[in-house]
Parts: sequence; C-alpha cells; structure tokens
Amino acid sequence: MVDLIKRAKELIETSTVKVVIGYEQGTANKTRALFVEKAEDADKLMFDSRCVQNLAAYVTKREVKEKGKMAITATLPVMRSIIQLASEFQVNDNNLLVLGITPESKFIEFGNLVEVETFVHQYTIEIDARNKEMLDKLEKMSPAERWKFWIDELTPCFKCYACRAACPMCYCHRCTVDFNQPQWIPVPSHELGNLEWHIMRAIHLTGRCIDCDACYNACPLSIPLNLLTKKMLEDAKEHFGGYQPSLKGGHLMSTYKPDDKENFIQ
Amino acid sequence: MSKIGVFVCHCGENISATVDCAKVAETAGNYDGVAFSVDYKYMCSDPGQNLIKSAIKEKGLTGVVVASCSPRMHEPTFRKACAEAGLNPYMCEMANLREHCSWVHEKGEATTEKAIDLVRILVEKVKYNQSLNSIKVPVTKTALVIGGGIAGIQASLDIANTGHKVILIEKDPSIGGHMSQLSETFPTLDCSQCILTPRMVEVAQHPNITLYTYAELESLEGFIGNFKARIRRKSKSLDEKLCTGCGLCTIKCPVKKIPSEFNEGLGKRTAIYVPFPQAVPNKPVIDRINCTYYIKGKCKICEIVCPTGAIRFDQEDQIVEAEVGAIVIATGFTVKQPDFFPEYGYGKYPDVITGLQFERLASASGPTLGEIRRPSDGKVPEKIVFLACAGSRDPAKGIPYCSKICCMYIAKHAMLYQHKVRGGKSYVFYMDIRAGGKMYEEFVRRAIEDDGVNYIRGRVSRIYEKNGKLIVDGADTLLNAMPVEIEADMVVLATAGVANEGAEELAQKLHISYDPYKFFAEAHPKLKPVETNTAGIFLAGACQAPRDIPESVAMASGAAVKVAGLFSQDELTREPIIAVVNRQAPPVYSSCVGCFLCVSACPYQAIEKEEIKNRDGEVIKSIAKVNPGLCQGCGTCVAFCRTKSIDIQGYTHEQMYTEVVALLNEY
Amino acid sequence: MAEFEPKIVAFVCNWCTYAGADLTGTSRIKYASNVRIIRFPCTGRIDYMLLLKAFDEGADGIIVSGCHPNDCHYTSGNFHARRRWIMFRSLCDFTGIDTERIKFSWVSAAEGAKWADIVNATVTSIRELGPYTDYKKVAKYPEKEVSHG
Amino acid sequence: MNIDKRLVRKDSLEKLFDILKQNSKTIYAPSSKNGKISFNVAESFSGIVTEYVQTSQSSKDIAFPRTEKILDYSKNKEGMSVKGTDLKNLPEVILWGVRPCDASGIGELSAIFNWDYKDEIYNDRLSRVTVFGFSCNKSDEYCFCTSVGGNPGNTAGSDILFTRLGENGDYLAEILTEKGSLVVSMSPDLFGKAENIDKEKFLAEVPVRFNHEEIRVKLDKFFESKEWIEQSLRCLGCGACAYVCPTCACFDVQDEAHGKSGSRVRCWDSCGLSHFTLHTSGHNPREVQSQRWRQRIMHKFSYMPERLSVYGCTGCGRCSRACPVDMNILEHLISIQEVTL
Repeated sequence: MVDLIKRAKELIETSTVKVVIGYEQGTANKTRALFVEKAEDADKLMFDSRCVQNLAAYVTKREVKEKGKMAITATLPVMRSIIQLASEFQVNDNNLLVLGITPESKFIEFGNLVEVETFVHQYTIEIDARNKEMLDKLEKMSPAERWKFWIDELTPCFKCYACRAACPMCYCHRCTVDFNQPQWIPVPSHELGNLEWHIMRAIHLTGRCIDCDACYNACPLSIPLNLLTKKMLEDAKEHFGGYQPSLKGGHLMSTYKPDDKENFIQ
Repeated sequence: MSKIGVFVCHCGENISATVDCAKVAETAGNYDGVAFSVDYKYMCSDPGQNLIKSAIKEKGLTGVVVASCSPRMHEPTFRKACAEAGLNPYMCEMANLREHCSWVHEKGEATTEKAIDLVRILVEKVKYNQSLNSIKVPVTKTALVIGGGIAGIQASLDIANTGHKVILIEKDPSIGGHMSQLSETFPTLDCSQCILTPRMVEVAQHPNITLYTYAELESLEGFIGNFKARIRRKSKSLDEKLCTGCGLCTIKCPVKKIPSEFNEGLGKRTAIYVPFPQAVPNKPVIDRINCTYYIKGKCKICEIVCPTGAIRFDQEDQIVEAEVGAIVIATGFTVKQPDFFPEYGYGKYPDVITGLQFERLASASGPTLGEIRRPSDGKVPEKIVFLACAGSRDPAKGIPYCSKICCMYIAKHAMLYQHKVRGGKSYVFYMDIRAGGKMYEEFVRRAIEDDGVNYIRGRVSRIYEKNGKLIVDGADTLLNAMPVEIEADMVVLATAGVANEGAEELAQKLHISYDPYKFFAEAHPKLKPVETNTAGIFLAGACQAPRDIPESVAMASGAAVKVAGLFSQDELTREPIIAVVNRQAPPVYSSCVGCFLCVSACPYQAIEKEEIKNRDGEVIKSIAKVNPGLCQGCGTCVAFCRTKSIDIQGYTHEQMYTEVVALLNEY
Repeated sequence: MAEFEPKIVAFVCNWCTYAGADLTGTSRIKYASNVRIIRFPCTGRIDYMLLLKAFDEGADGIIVSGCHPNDCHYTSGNFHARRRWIMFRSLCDFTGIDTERIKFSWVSAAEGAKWADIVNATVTSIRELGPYTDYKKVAKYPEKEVSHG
Repeated sequence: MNIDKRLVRKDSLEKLFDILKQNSKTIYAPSSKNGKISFNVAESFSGIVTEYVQTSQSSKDIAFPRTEKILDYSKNKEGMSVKGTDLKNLPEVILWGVRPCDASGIGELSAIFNWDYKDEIYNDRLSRVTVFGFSCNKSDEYCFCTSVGGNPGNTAGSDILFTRLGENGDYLAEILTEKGSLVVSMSPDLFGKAENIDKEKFLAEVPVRFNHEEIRVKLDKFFESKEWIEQSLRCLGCGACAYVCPTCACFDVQDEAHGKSGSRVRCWDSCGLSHFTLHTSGHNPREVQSQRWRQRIMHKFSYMPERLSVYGCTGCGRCSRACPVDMNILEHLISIQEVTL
C-alpha cells in the first residue's frame, strides 16, 4: 500500500482533503479505522485481508464530516456504499474523494464518483456460497421451522444496535425504533421487539443493502441477521432483475414497473 | 382531555334492523373522552343535524363521530354541520354502520359487536384528529399553450374566448401544424386549408392571445396556478414591426435549393423564407444553417432589397419570462422517417413516399399544384400502391400500437388518386380496416365500391425496382396467402405516427410523465384523459397518442374547459389532506435526513428540496418539502419514509396506528 | 366450546375497495362479520408496520386491498404498494410469519360481490388455521412468566 | 479470617450438578451459541463450556435482566389499578462458572442499585442467586483485572470459588458465604479435605497495566481534554460495550400499552447511544460521540469511586472484545495515564 500512503500524504500536505480515512493495525491482531489528519500519520495506513470493516459508515458521522473534505480508502463494498450514499445525497464530489482498492488489492484512484460508479458496475453483487447454502436451507424449511429458527436466533439480541451503527446505510438521525409517537417498535429487547426491529431493518435496507456484512461482523453475539438482507437481495434479483447502487437514483423500492409480477394478489 | 360526541343513526330501519343502536350508543358513552352519546332515527335529517350542532355547542365537543352510512355518502353533510356549529369540520369522522355492517350481516350479537368496534376505532382516531383548514392557492389567470397545430389553435381560441389571456408558442415560423399540410380531410373531403386558415388568422388577431412563433419552452418552475415559464424566442433575424411581408427578400434570396419542410422535401425553399403562402404570421425568417451570410460572412442581398430595412443579422435569441396559471400541451406528433423501412426501399427509390408527402402532392398549394406526379420523373403514376401499417402494429419495429389515422387517410388518398387520375389503378395492402367514427366506415366503402380501389388484405414483404417499375411483393391472406406481385409506378407508405423528437426532454421540463412510446401520459386513462399527473398541466391532440382532427379538436376544447374552470376562481381551494414533512426546533430542524427517495415515490412530483440556511446563508441541512399545490394526498411517501418524517393530514401515523390498536383491544 | 371466531383487520383504499365494500352493502350481499375495515387514502399509504401491529394486538388474519393496477385514483400508489408487498410478504414468509394469514387483493368499486367472497374465503381459511398463537405468544410480553435474564 | 477450603475431585463436579438439580435449583452456566459463550439455563452437565477465558456477555442479567416487567396496569372507570411484579415464584439459582472479575462486578452493580434508593426487584433477584466462581487459569490481552484491584483468583462476590489445580486436575473450593456452606451441606461427601494448597501457582498471569487511583485523580482535570475526541473518532456509538459490561446499570423504563391495559417494563439502555440524553426539545447535552465516550470512562473511573467508593470496571475486557471497531478500553486508559496535562 505504498502508493496509498504516498497519495494520502500528498492529499494532506496539499490540503486537498482534511482527513484520510483508512485502516491501521489495531489491538490483538485486529485492524481498525484510522483518521489521518497529519501527513506523518499516513505511515500507519495499511491494508490486508483483515480490513473488512465498511469505512463508509464514517462519512456520515458528524465529527468526521465536520473536519472538511474527506478521502476514504475504499474496497469494492465500500465503493458500492459510497455510490448508494451519493445517490441519497449524503456525499458528493465536493466532500469526498475515493482511494480505491481493487478486489486484487491494487490501489486505484478515482477523479470523481462517476468513475467510481463505472468501476463498481463491472461487478455484480453476489452472495457468497456459504450464505447461499444457508438461505436455501431455510427456504426448504416449513414456515413453522423458520419461525422457530428466527425466534431462537433473534431472542438473544439485546438491541445494542451495533448492526445499525456499523451499517453505512443506517445514517438516519432518527431511526424508526427511536420514533415513539406512535411507538412503532417496542424498545425493550424481547421476542417481539427484536423480531420487529430486525424485520424493519431488513425492509429499510431492501434495494439499498450492498451485502458488505458489516452488520453481521459488528454483532457481538454473531446473530446471522445478514441472512435477512441477503434474502431481500435475492428476491430483488428474482422479482426485479436485481439492482446496483447508481448515481442516477431510481431506487428499487421507490419506483415500480407497471408489469411487476406477483402471484399472490387475488 | 378530549370531549367526543358519538351520534348513532338508525337510518330508519336500515341500521337498527340488525344493529342494537341503543347499545352501541350506550357502550360508546362509557369510553374515555366521550362526553356525549346518543342514537337517533335519521342523523342526516335536519333534526338529526341539529342534535349534533346543539351537542357541540352545549357540551363543547372537541370531536364528533357519526355512526351511520358510508362517509363517501354523507361525510360532507356532517362535516358541514360541525362547521356550522363552530367545530372544525376535520374533527368529524364517520363510522360506516350501514354499508359495512347492518346491510351485510344478519341481526345479532356479532353484528352489534362489530358496530361497537367500528365506532370505537373512530372514537380513538378522532382523539388524534387535528383542526385542518382547506388550502388556498392563488391563480394567475393566463394560460400557456405549447404548439400551434389545430389542437393548440383550438385550445387557445376557446380559452381566449372565455376572456382569459393566452400565450401560444410555436417552434416553427408559422402556426398551422400538420393540418396545414393536408390536402383534403376525411370523411367530408373538404379542403384542409380552407377550414384551417380562418382559425389561424383569428388566433393572430385575437386580443387575448399573444402569439410567439419560432419559439420554444426553455424551462418551467412552480405549480398549478403559479407557473413561471421561460420562453426562448429564436432569432428570426428580422424586425417584425418593420417587415410588411412583401416577400421581395424571398424572391431575391440566392439560396433556392433547400428542401421545403412544409412540402415534406418534395419542393424547395430559399434561406430566408415563409414556410407557405398562408403562413401566420406571414413574415419570413432566416434559416441560419443555410444562409450564405451566416456561412460565408457575405451576401446580405435580402438586406439590400428590403424596402423597409427590416433585416437584422445580429439579432439574438430572446428569453421571455411569463407567469401562467395553467398549461396546455399540444405539441402533436411526427411520422417515421426514412431508413425505418429498408425492406420498402424508402429513401432508396424516390417514388416510395410517405402519406404526408402524398398529401403535399395532392394539395392544390403543393409542389405539383395538386396533380399526382411521381417525384422521380414527374410522370403521372398509372398504378399506385398504398401500404397500411408501415411500422404500426409491428412489435418487431418497436411500435405495437395502431397509429389510428392511417386507415382513413389511405382511403382518402386512394380516393383522391382515383378522382385525379382517370383510369389509374390503386391498390391498398392492409391488415384490418379500422374505420370507427361517424361516417368513417361509409367513407371507406365509398373508396372501395364507388371509386374501385383494390383492397388486398395482407402485408408486403418487400419492394424493389425492376426496369423502371416498383415491384411490390405481397400476399393476399383472404385467398389463403396467395402471393401477389404488383408492378407499381409509385408506392405510398402509411408510416406510423410517433412522438416528436424531444418529447421526452419537454416532459422532463414540465415534470409530467410519458408512456413507453414517449407520448405524454394522461392522469387517468378513462376519467382524466386531458389532465396530466401534474396539476394545472393539460394535454390536447396527438402529443398524447395519434389522433385525427375531430378528436384533437375535442380534446383541445376539453382541456380549454379545464383551464377555464381553474381560472373561474381567484383562489384554488383544496382539501387539506396532504403530506407534510415535520419541522422541529434547531439544532434538529427536521428528522428528515434528505435522502430524497420520496421524490421518486411521489406520483405527482410534489416533493422538493428545501435548504435550511443559517444567518450567513450557509446551508445547514437539506430536507424534503411537500408542495401543497401539487400534493394530492395519496400518502405513498408516508409509508415509504424510513425516518417517519413525512406524515399525511387526516391519515397520520398516530391516527392509523391508534385505529389498529383500538380495533383489537378491550376498552 | 363455541367455534373460533377469527379477528380480521382489513386495510383498504378509499377509492376502490372501500367503495366496493359500500357496493356490497347497497347490494345487500351478506358476508361474515369477523372483518373490520380501516380506511386509507390509497394502498400506497398502507405501512407494512401496521400489518405487524395488527398481529401484535391479536389479529388472526389480515386483508389488504385496493384498486386494480392502472385504476389507482393516484395513478401509481397501488403499483408502489404492489412492489412493497412483494418484498414484505417474502420477508415475512422467510421469518416464518404465516403469510396464509395475510390476503392481498384488488377489489374495484364495482366488485361488491368479490369483496364478500374475499372476506368469506379469508374467514373460512383463518378458521381452519385457528388463532395465530405463535405471534400472540411473542407479542403479549406482559403474559410471559417472570424469569431471570 | 481463615476460609473454609475443600477439595473437590474433578469427577465430583457432575455429581454436584445433579444434586443441585435434585434440590430444584435452576443452574445458569456458560454454553455456546454461534461461537459465542454466554450464561443460559443448563439442563445437563455436559452442555457446560469450561475452556474459555471469558463469556461474551457478563452474568449481570441474573439480577438485572435486559428486560423485566415492573408492574401491570389497567385503566377503568374508577381510574387506574396497578399490580406490582410478584417475584415469589422466582427459582433459586446457581450461577455456575462465573469468573472472579464478574463475581466482583456483582458488588459494584449492587452498589449502584442500593445507592440512594434500594432497588427491591434487583435485591430480590440477587438474594436467590448462589455464585459459583471459577478462578482464571487463562487470560488474554484484553484482561486487566489486576489493574483495577482484582485478580484471577479474587474471591470477592463468589459464594464458592473453585480453582482448578492444573490441567484437568481436581478443584480447590473456597467456601466464602452462608449460601456457599448451604451447598456444601447438600452434598458434604463431595467436598473433601484440602491440605494447605497454594492456589496462586495455578492462576493465570495478568500483569498490572495502569494505576486506577492515578487515573481517578487525573480525570478530575481531564474533562476538557482533546484526548476524548481522538480516542472516540472511530467509535460508531452502539451499545455493545455497555450491554456486555458486568457493571453498566443504565436502564430505560417503557410502558407497553395494549389499549386500556399494559405493563411498565425496565430495559437496558446505554450512554453510548445518541438518543440516551436527547431532550424532548431536541436539545442533546451530549451531542457528539466523544462526549458519550467521556461519560463512559468518567462514570466508571471518577463518578462511581466518588459517589459509591467502588470502581465501575472489573477489568474483564469484554467491552474491548465486543467492540466492532476495536475501541480498546485498556489501551485508552493507558494513554490517559500517559498524557501529560
């Protein structure tokens, strides 16, 4: 990542950007987010296979945004998130520069978000084999079995909202769960509160989730909650030909086709 | 603490026959916040309404639930009654005990139980109702009509004649549109120009109509009653006040070989030109693409010969800003051009022409002065073939729809040909003859029976040239697809009618929707054929789908009435059942995060961006804002908003949620 | 013990299904009285969370109904709704929520008879399915026995 | 005082388990789900996990459940009728396999719940719990009990503390309380004599990394430090640290209404969440994450010692293990100690 470090230094020295968001060595063989504001700190920047946290979650964080123009180290999932965020008017070329890292771990810089989009669109969003298998397994179950599966999985959830915090798409200042007139979703973490929170979350991410697994990686209890969004991703493919984050907008769930197909409406 | 009045109606026997109204009233009386509860024979009768009014006054009710018939029947009645008693009409709700209960269930416990539930739902809802006031929008009583074809002309005149101002803009140098190109018109064969030109002149002279020819819409802002249009008046290189329209310039202009648009390329025109003799306004424009001066920098012959010195080479485009209250779009259609029919040799063989070109040949004012002569050598064709559905009803060509007008004008063309060329032979290849319309079918029969036009049911596979003849290979499907080959002198294609170039762009400027074929979309296929989804913008003529003259005129008058209706009051009054984006005190301002996904969910383009600025004018936050002039209150955005930042008056989150809870719980 | 009477909530749009149900009334067509109608301006307004709320509060079945495609009073509210229903229904099914208990339908203002059929069919099928105890169990927290953790 | 020390053969633990169950005790012990270890009702001895440094969640919810009903209410014509939670039918519980840091955490939690107001429900629940501590013979880089006054063999909070004497060796049982002795009396023959055994050499090594007293003193002048912002920039503001913490006691009170009746429920909350201090007006005294992070540290290392004379941290290191963005409390405490004001 020599060229990444070099570029980061330039950007700071020429004050093209105020902060470069990247990865650094963390504690106990973890890697973690680094915010480079002084050129010398750029040497701490690193990248390897452990760097899976979706840094896009930081570009909407107030204290980070307030620093001024940002540059972000972006793997493919992060780039996808950035494009989705741009299509939702949360970032733009004036406040964000993307320092890309290709799936082959090569450094690649982009002049603007359009270039990022073009790059991202070379790859379709595919669910990994292990989770695909899990989805199939669940779909083969009877509804009753699935119900039991999810109650068992979701009941331990203690609603720390790490999944929400880690998700770049969950940038709302007031999440539906924080809405209390009326109280759409029970605040306490009991079966109902947990079930409805996770259903709501999955629905809100439908057509927006880019399958980075940040939610799952963040969960201190390793609840497979990402299966819900993955299922929505698969359905979007099946029913509407799938989606890619796009600067043109046209969000999957805020648009429609007159000939959308279904087989359950009488 | 709310004081709610519950008024249970027997509707004579209609409700009380199966529902124990007294019990309903009694039970409702025990609910928290219910201050008064009564049942009565006829609530909608005067004594019934007085019962409500006096209860409001005496008990100081804050909300009213009338349990009677469907709100679709009497909601206005009871809301009016409440208003008369000084209670905001939107504090009144109706429980539908008749259509949804007493009429559809047998007498008994369960039915009364249901009636009680229905009342309870509304009692709990009313606790969350808010006083609402109907929305008033001022109306600018000037209409903008886009397009000066017959539809635009008709709409302009109809509106102008109701006493309102009209601005009519036309992109070409003259109004008249396609109709001015036509020879005779079906089914009466009266000459198109003869009936059209008087209308054109009327437009030009009408005191309420401002006419801008050679002008296009630059941009549009605002909403119903309050649009701001920017109109680009393309430079005519001419001072119209000085020009007398003597036409000397057009005679002297050295550039004479430009194909005439008006004659569909069959005739020629000069660089400074008047599109056709009866043009309105009858004053020339300089076509800068072809003018020698604009190409080479010298010539200026027109300037030299002009007796009034009206030529202005340095004249620039001019932007006119106009405030208008309503817009009628009448931009018409066009026909498929060359290269679309390689198999028919269009563009390859000069004698394969379009229907519109045939109109010019048949027109007395046309290049051949009305004689049917083929373009290649000017010979009178002895055999002529007409092809219906050239492109239309052909999914392979991307035009699955029927262009509608062709069947009729083909019959007309064939007929005109037979009249003008004695002993000539004419053939029509067709799929079906669609002659729905007054005197239409008779007209077609006349062509076949009186004028001896040969109708062949079948399609033409190809057309090619063999020693000076156009060989038309077709099949007669009525003689089980027997191959038919005709050696023709001329072939006329009834080319598909399609949306104009740039229709899409215009739709986007106007924020109206359009169909897959780029024709503009009506607000409702049956009930709102001249409205668009954007309030205050209407459609007339073939910009919405291929239409013939009578239909275009009817549509135009329809649109004109809509505009006149809108202009009949100074203020537009609308139901306050609209969506609203919440606003809070700083530093929050609103829970909206400005993702603007709601914008694409709104069927009415009613959601805009609002920028919240600090004292120094810096934008602190961008949030969604619902334009009350455009919002129709469907609530699609409300159910979609992730942060629940949009709510809809009359059907708020609190109200709907409460209804569900009230329905399923004991009280 | 008396036959189980399911509680059924109907979420309908004002312009088609509500009017259709009115027509059922004016045509005096009889149907099961288990259903309670909640009126919305448009199917596009029907929040999926409200469907879950209905189950929370003890509904055994739900009917969601509006204008047929292309007939929406607001031109496209029902198209938006349909897309949401497709995804929401599938998610419910995936989480094991009994989608047999949610009946989606298009009922126009002219289909009074169809409305009666929809209601009767729903009531019959929910009767067979019985009370929605699975959901009720997780929903009514207060009835859960007090325990550690 | 001298502690009653006994020797328990390793194969006797299972017998003990069975006897406790026969005495209708509910046993909460570590079990594994999705690769995470947490306390659950143990039906069989074999289901109990032993080879772990620390469970992902603390055992605090035995006395402070993440969600618990406080009362039921219903409105009626007369007004309101309220029924408090009845804990009489709560089972007697054995909390099995608690690490010393968690056990000592119980004391700190109790300090909070008995500070200005004695929380009946909490105390009632706790009174039914017998704590089986298990000393640590392993530790990891997150452990720092010794820096906050604890140690791998700390007896504080346990009723009985078991220390395994070497790889799959027998156990030293230190009977520390009445509750502990009660257990012994149920199965005296399982608790043999223990001749002068030095448990120390069987315990894990946990080096001291900072001085909590120094930090407390320093924090008094540290409120305005930039350190908070630097440390917390990568914090995403979830509640994971608080919810796995053995001493975090913040809770929210919610009314779950169903029409006219409903329940009042107490459930966990976290000072790390942005809405924790949000006022109805929209004003939020802790507007940004750095202020919330500061609150977390200040509360544990300054406010609690001040008001309750106990520290709000047992050095279990859970928050660091659970944090999705590697907010390592040990690292941050050390850097606070190192910063010169």
